[in-house]
Amino acid sequence: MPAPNDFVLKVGTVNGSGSQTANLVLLRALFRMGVPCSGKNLFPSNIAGLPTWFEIRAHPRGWLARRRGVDLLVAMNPASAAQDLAEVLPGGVVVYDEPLALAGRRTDVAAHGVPFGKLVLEVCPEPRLRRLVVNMIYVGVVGRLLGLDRGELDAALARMLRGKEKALGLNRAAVDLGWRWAGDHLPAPCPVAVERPPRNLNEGRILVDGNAAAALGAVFAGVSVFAWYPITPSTSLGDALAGYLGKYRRDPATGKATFAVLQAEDELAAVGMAMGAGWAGARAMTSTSGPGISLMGELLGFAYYAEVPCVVVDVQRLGPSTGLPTRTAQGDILQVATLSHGDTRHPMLFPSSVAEAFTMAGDAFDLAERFQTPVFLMSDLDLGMNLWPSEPFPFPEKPLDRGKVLKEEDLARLGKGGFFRYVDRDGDGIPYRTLPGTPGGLGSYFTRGSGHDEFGRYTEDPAGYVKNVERIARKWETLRSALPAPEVIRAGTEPAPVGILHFGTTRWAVEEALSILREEHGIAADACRILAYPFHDGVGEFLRAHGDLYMVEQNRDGQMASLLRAANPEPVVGLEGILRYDGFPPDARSVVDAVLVGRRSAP
Amino acid sequence: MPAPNDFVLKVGTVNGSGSQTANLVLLRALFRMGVPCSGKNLFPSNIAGLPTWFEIRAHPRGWLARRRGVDLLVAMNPASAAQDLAEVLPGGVVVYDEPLALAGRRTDVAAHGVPFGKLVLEVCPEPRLRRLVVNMIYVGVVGRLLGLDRGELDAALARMLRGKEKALGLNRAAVDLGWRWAGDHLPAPCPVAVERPPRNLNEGRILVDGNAAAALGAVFAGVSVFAWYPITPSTSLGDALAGYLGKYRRDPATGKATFAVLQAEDELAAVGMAMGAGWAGARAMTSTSGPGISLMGELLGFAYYAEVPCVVVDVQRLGPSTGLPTRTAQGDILQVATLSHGDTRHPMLFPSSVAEAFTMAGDAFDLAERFQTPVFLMSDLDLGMNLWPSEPFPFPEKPLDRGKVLKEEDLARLGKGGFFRYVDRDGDGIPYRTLPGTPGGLGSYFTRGSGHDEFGRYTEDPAGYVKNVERIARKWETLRSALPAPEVIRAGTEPAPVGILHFGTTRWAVEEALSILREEHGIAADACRILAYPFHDGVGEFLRAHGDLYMVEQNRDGQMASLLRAANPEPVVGLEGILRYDGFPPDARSVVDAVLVGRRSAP
Amino acid sequence: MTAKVNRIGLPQDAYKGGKSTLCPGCGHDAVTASLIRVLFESGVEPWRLAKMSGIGCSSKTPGYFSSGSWAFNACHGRMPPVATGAVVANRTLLPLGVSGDGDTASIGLGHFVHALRRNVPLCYVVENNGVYGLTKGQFSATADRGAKLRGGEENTFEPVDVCTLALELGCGFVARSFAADKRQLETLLKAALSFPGTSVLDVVSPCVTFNDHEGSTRSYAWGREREHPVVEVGFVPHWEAPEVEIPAGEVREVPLPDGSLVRIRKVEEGFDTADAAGAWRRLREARARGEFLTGLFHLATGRPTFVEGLDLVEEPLALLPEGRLRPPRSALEDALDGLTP
Amino acid sequence: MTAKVNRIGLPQDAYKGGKSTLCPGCGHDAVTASLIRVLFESGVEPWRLAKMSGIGCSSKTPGYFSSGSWAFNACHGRMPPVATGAVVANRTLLPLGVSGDGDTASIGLGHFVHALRRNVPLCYVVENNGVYGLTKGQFSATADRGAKLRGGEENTFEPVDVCTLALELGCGFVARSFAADKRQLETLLKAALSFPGTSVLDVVSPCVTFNDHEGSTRSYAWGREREHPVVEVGFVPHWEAPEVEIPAGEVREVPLPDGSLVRIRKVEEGFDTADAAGAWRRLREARARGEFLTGLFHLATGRPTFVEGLDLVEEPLALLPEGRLRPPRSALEDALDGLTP
Ligand SMILES: Cc1ncc(C[n+]2csc(CCOP(=O)(O)OP(=O)(O)O)c2C)c(N)n1
Ligand SMILES: Cc1ncc(C[n+]2csc(CCOP(=O)(O)OP(=O)(O)O)c2C)c(N)n1
Ligand code: SF4
Ligand code: SF4
Ligand SMILES: [Mg+2]
Ligand SMILES: [Mg+2]
Repeated sequence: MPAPNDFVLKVGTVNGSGSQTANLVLLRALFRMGVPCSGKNLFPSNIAGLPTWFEIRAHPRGWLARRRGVDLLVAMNPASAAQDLAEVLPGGVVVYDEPLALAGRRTDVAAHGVPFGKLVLEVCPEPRLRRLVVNMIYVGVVGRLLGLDRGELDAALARMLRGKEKALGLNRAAVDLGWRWAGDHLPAPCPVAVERPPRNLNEGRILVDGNAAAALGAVFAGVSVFAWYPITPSTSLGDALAGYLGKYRRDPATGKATFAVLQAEDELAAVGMAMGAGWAGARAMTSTSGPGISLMGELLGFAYYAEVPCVVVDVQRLGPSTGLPTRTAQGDILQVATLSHGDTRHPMLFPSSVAEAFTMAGDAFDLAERFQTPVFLMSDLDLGMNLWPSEPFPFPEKPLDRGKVLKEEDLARLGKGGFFRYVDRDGDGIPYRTLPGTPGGLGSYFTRGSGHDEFGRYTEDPAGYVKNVERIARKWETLRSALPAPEVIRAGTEPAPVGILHFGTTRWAVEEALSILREEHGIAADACRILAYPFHDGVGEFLRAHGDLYMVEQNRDGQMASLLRAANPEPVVGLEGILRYDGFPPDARSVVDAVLVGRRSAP
Repeated sequence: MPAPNDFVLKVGTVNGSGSQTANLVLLRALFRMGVPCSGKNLFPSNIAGLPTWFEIRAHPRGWLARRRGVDLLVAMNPASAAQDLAEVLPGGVVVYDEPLALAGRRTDVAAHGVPFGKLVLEVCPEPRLRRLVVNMIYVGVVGRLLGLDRGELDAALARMLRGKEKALGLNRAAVDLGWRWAGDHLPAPCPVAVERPPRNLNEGRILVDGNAAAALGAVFAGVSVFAWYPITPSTSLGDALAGYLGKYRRDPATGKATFAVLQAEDELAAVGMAMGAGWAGARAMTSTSGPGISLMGELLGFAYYAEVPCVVVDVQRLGPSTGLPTRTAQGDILQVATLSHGDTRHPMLFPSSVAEAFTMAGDAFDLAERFQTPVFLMSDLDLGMNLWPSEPFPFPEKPLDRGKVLKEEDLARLGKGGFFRYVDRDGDGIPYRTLPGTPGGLGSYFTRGSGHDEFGRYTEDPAGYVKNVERIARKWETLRSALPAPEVIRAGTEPAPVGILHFGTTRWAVEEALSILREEHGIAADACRILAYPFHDGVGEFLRAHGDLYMVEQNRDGQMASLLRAANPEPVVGLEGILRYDGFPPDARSVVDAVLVGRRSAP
Repeated sequence: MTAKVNRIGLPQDAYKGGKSTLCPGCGHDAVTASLIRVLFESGVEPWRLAKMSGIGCSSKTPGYFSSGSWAFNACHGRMPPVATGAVVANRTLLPLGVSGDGDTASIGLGHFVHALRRNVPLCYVVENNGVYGLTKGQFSATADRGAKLRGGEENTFEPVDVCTLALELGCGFVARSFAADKRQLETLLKAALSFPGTSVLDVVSPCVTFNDHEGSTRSYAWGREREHPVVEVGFVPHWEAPEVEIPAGEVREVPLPDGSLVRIRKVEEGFDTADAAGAWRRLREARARGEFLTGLFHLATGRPTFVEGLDLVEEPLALLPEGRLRPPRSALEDALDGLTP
Repeated sequence: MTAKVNRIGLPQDAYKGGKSTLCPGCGHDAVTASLIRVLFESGVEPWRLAKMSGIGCSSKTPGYFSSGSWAFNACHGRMPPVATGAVVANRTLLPLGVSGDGDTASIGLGHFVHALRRNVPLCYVVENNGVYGLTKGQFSATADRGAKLRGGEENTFEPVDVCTLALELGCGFVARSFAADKRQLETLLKAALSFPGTSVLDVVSPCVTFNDHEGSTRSYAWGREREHPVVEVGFVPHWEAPEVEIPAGEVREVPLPDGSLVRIRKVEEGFDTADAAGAWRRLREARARGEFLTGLFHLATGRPTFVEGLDLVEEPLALLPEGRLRPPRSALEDALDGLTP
């Protein structure tokens, strides 16, 4: 029997059956009670009819990783019921739609059939709506079983359906019916249970998905041109961005937009528009996922070489090619690092949390404009499309860094011949730029992807060409020093025997694994979270300080480890990959198991 | 004074002035005399008017690398004359167009002005042709100076203009005029001189560019669909291929084509057509250069994952983005290795010579069909567009390897349910395929870039998905073992203190450097030439056997070294990059100098 | 009782595929159902049919019919080049492209146009719902100006009109139909499959989930209310076709190279399927007025196909044996001789 | 003696650029020369002009005029989206796209079409020579059927016709000219630069190195022999324009939003620049007959531009200060409140 507030609740339904609202009501009610929790949507790549799942994990210590094994299952889908049942842990509880007849299929779980089909007739006269309303009945059943606070449940529902009074009434009745039915028919207490913690652990916190968080980050970083082409799982970033921009970025006086959202004809056009806008001086961004990244290669190589700022959000999904668009991965890292032919390199930021999605989206714009280069925010489906609790995002206090832009008066001061586009005046590899349209007749320059020298002139002269690409390499080093250091968690004052590297959303499994290793296995491990590429020196230090090293990542080919090996002129010794590439977010136990195996097989 | 037959002859002219034929006559005459030699064209990215150069290097030992410093300069272009003059070695000879007035500009060279403008009036009454005919006059002058055999000169000219009798007469007269003028006006003997070697070192050999060689290789490998979009420096591969196919691949009976050449609307279409053709069972190929590779990413990721065979020739050129289209580089390696998002990997072959361009083009088809994956032939501009001497290409004796294709009768034997597209029947990771159109109703399957299992069915099931991508990873290991071992040159029986790694056309500078290191510096060095990626175990062995390691490559970012570090779970210790990225082929002295610096700074 | 079989002895079930995973009621499923019947009735050999598609709900449908055929579900927008390569490699294949309006008119537009320009042998069906169904209902490039999304957003751009664009590119078979107009759709499909070059069939195929509301110009209701066939089309397969008669009066009879016959009867006075420019004008006027014309808009035979232009051997290139692919030793010798200075 | 200056006080030299590196006699150089004069005479502020191009000999030409303007020489075929982004970021820019037939009609076709569909403010000049000049003379997608390369190879495909395609996409300014017809070209360029949305000017611009021989349909000789202007166009800039008069008889006067005036006088009986469908039919017939029509084929104002449709603030987005880009703290609080369950 799990401890209170420590469980996984899984709902298995049919895609398109409208269960999302119901599941969110459960999650939000739990959240409102002050129980640390988060929710993951596991959905198919179709619009309606295939199995879909929602998982809520609660844990008193606020672990955010996915956890294997289900404590409380709500089984609504005949197509997945058998498989869903198999995932329930011994001692777990199952609530199922009566016709599924799951009772007795496993003796080690308590399975309760609910006559949803009959019940819904009681509350919902309109046949068209029944499919939806059924979901609210299981909310009531589960709420009662878990011991959710009825007031919080109602409040969560009311808040979700704010402004839709008719729907609210109907849904509330359904919840109530489920609640009552459970009270009448189900044994109490339930082994899976919620208790209101002495202190509301969610006080002041928010619940948000990473796509919305990144969108908000961009809005508060002043994004002014967003060009995109829809692709799962980045689409909801575009939607959220358009929504927030419409709300917060209209001129108060005129109601006119201080932004433009451009739906392009494809990803080549999307990034081309962002580049055109970045070149002209807008804070420009595009967002996409793997296939889009592959299509953007040529243009982003141009942006690297001609030094055009723009932000690219890659919400990564699983697999080569189309792969599984609704499954998560961290598999575009190698592709992005050297995206485009020739000697091209791109910086990446790896947000692990919705808060970092917000802040790093902002940082990405500052970096892009400061370093005049595309900057990639490497999110993933797990971060982007799932709901994560967070401290509220801090209002960005730092002014926008618009980089080295010469204005009309600067140009006048420098005089004729005082400005050349690619000269390294400051020794940091970063040249100055001007914006098209700057009057005065002094700032114009020619932007090209063909060979050019520091004056921006076309050249085939080896010396002029080489000087310029070497400056760009120098700029890369300046950039490296501007990127965040890794976040290192130390087990003690001395380096621990085990060192675990990770990045992005892999963080949550690793942090939980650290505590399991320590508490259950007495193994002290340090962790190093990579926040950005090119790698900060701190990453190399961590590598050198540890003998037994693991890199946890969500891809088959150990991409981050490859990049680390490739980047390090000093050899990387004994780096073992802990790889997950089935499309589901990693869990702590898998990390622990892999470390234990590694320890055993270590010489 | 250079030894006989050991010199660099450089001709500086204006692009579009028609000097190419003249330069080839010189090269071919030299070749016919039995002197080992090769020619490099250094040309601008425009059609007419910019400076262009032709370099002939002769060396008794047949060194093929570019060599710095010019022994005999022909200066025809005012725009580059000063720079050209500066490259002449002390003691060198200069032949210049009189108006350039180079005499006396350097006291350490012998400069001879030739009144080309006046001379051409004598032989060429037609003003329109004079610009062209002038070039043949310098052929005569240089021929006489160098001591070329007049008979061979005339024979080379005659062979080049075979069938164009009128042009031949005119050109022969021009050569003759230059020859006589030089006899009358220039001092003899010339310090830069040719001697007919006792044995014709070019007996039976050919002179060809790598693009034509690869095209021939493809023709004799049975290429049947070639789809392309023009791009320098791969265009001449398409032209050569179309020419050879038209000549050798028409049905003797009907005159109909056993091939198709498709000029696509862009590179995405070109590779898409090749993939469609490869899928349908043709031997399909595309060729391109960097920008095209970047555009092909998404589709080639599809081909990797859906296992569609095709051959991609990448004739590499310099720089990120458009860069310098007429300068050579080895800069697409990192991009190609993981081209496309997700866990995608591609095999590459690295031809160093025209002979390998021929054989590896053939191997590429066998590998593509055997392993059902895109295979990249990584050529470069230096190999593809310059003229290299070679032993004649061997007729391929090995039958074509069409891979695991089940025919109607195989399917009938296996029966219903006996064939599934992605099942690993043989344990080598390579599945069986069938060709669309196979009658009998048993072989059809669904080709998709979305998640699929071993049966070729769409799946979102983690286990089925993972099983399939792990099989593909296994196939990669089978592929590795089918790829050629590195070619190792050993200084002695024990590993030498220095180990030099290289690949592709870098070979020629390295092999020459080995002998300079040994003969001039007493340094024994071993060399390891990488022929393919994924790396053969032999590469790792070489790394382990040597402490002082160098990787010579033609890019800024040390791409092959990165790949090697990334690929090697064992650390790569002390690998120093010797990098050239100014667009000119590397020379042996630069390699030697870098090794000497490395030796000095080694601990 | 044995099932009814077709000309080549196959029952209709032989043309079925996997179970559809589209939304119940999706127009694309109706097109799939029609395809199954048409392939059956036309007696197409399943193994000759190459089902080509891109990405989208529409592009998934090749999974739902004729499972005895090979299928290539390519990248988004890239179906035309893949189909081109396939039919060049094996000219005996019968490529059927099924694509969506986003796949064809947004990301894939350039390839679509170039396939038309080349006249690639390809029956190209656009399941046109005016939105990106699979990515949840954004406007596609074929959305009409003034059309509204469920949330009320209005499209302010002119549509890419697949049919007038096909006319622009000289396509010889240009038609439009409606997923709910089974009879017309199936006749047009049969004719399109028999057409030797590129045939374009733009099918208004409502997306019940994202674009079937009021304000949509691709809903079932919109289509049912407004459908106006400009011609009535009949198709006589080659094994039933009579000797060709001279077209007379209201009926135009056009023989196709495979021996089948298309019979076109005017419904709208003055509409001439032989006159591309007339069709172009009429379709643009219709669009401006919010009319929904269907039928065969243009039919012109005689233009050589892309494959015909390649002067290939008769056998599929894909099946040529080594002896016909690798030239003899003497050829290499000849080539090498040419490379001897 | 001081040089003549234009309306904004600049001499013609201010509109020059670097030295051309094209082949002597290339049609593109003639277009460049015309552009220099037109920009000078129109009094364009160089810093407002954004020179946009792709890749090709034609796309290099922005290096050869108006060096006081910014230029973006994008990747092959990708100019339209880059120009779109730029003009959205700064709506006060005057984007002039210079592209080639390969850049526009082969690799860039999809973007070209979508720019037209959106009506992006962009003067789009296609320097059309029927070949890929820079890669040494392969046929491009605009090559006419039956045209021959120097080596005798014949093109077997229908061309992509930039003008009829622009009509198809609803473009309001569709014209064709000839690099050697300086007077017409310059008038059309002035009008095109004043047009508020996308204006398309297809200029037959011979490639003297690869496509100026007999058998070419883009040679100087071919053009000179056949050029047939269907209308005569006059342009009255806004600072000279009289009050608008009602079009009458043979002359159509069309005022542009900037106050300038386009005067169109029919040369060919019955040619109506207001009738897109008529122009489409006439151009197709002309193509079939090997005629070379030039002039302004279609002019229609009133369609809102892409930028107008975005409902932007008046100031360039690119120049908005931080205070207008970052919403206030209260906005974040509001957003966070929405995220509190
Ligand atoms: C390169 C790429 N970009 C974007 C996507 C995402 N995507 C999938 S389907 C689709 C649109 C499909 O629209 P349409 O062709 O109209 O098909 P429908 O679903 O409406 O039938 C998009 C944008 C993708 N799969 N690949
Ligand atoms: C992605 C890519 N593919 C191919 C090329 C090679 N390329 C350069 S210019 C050109 C064609 C240009 O033709 P066009 O636009 O007609 O210009 P022109 O030279 O005829 O003026 C091509 C194919 C390239 N630069 N980039
Ligand atoms: S989303 Fe629309 S197009 Fe896609 S399956 Fe559902 S109804 Fe059909
Ligand atoms: S190759 Fe042709 S298009 Fe290019 S510069 Fe020369 S003449 Fe002009
Ligand atoms: Mg659609
Ligand atoms: Mg051209």
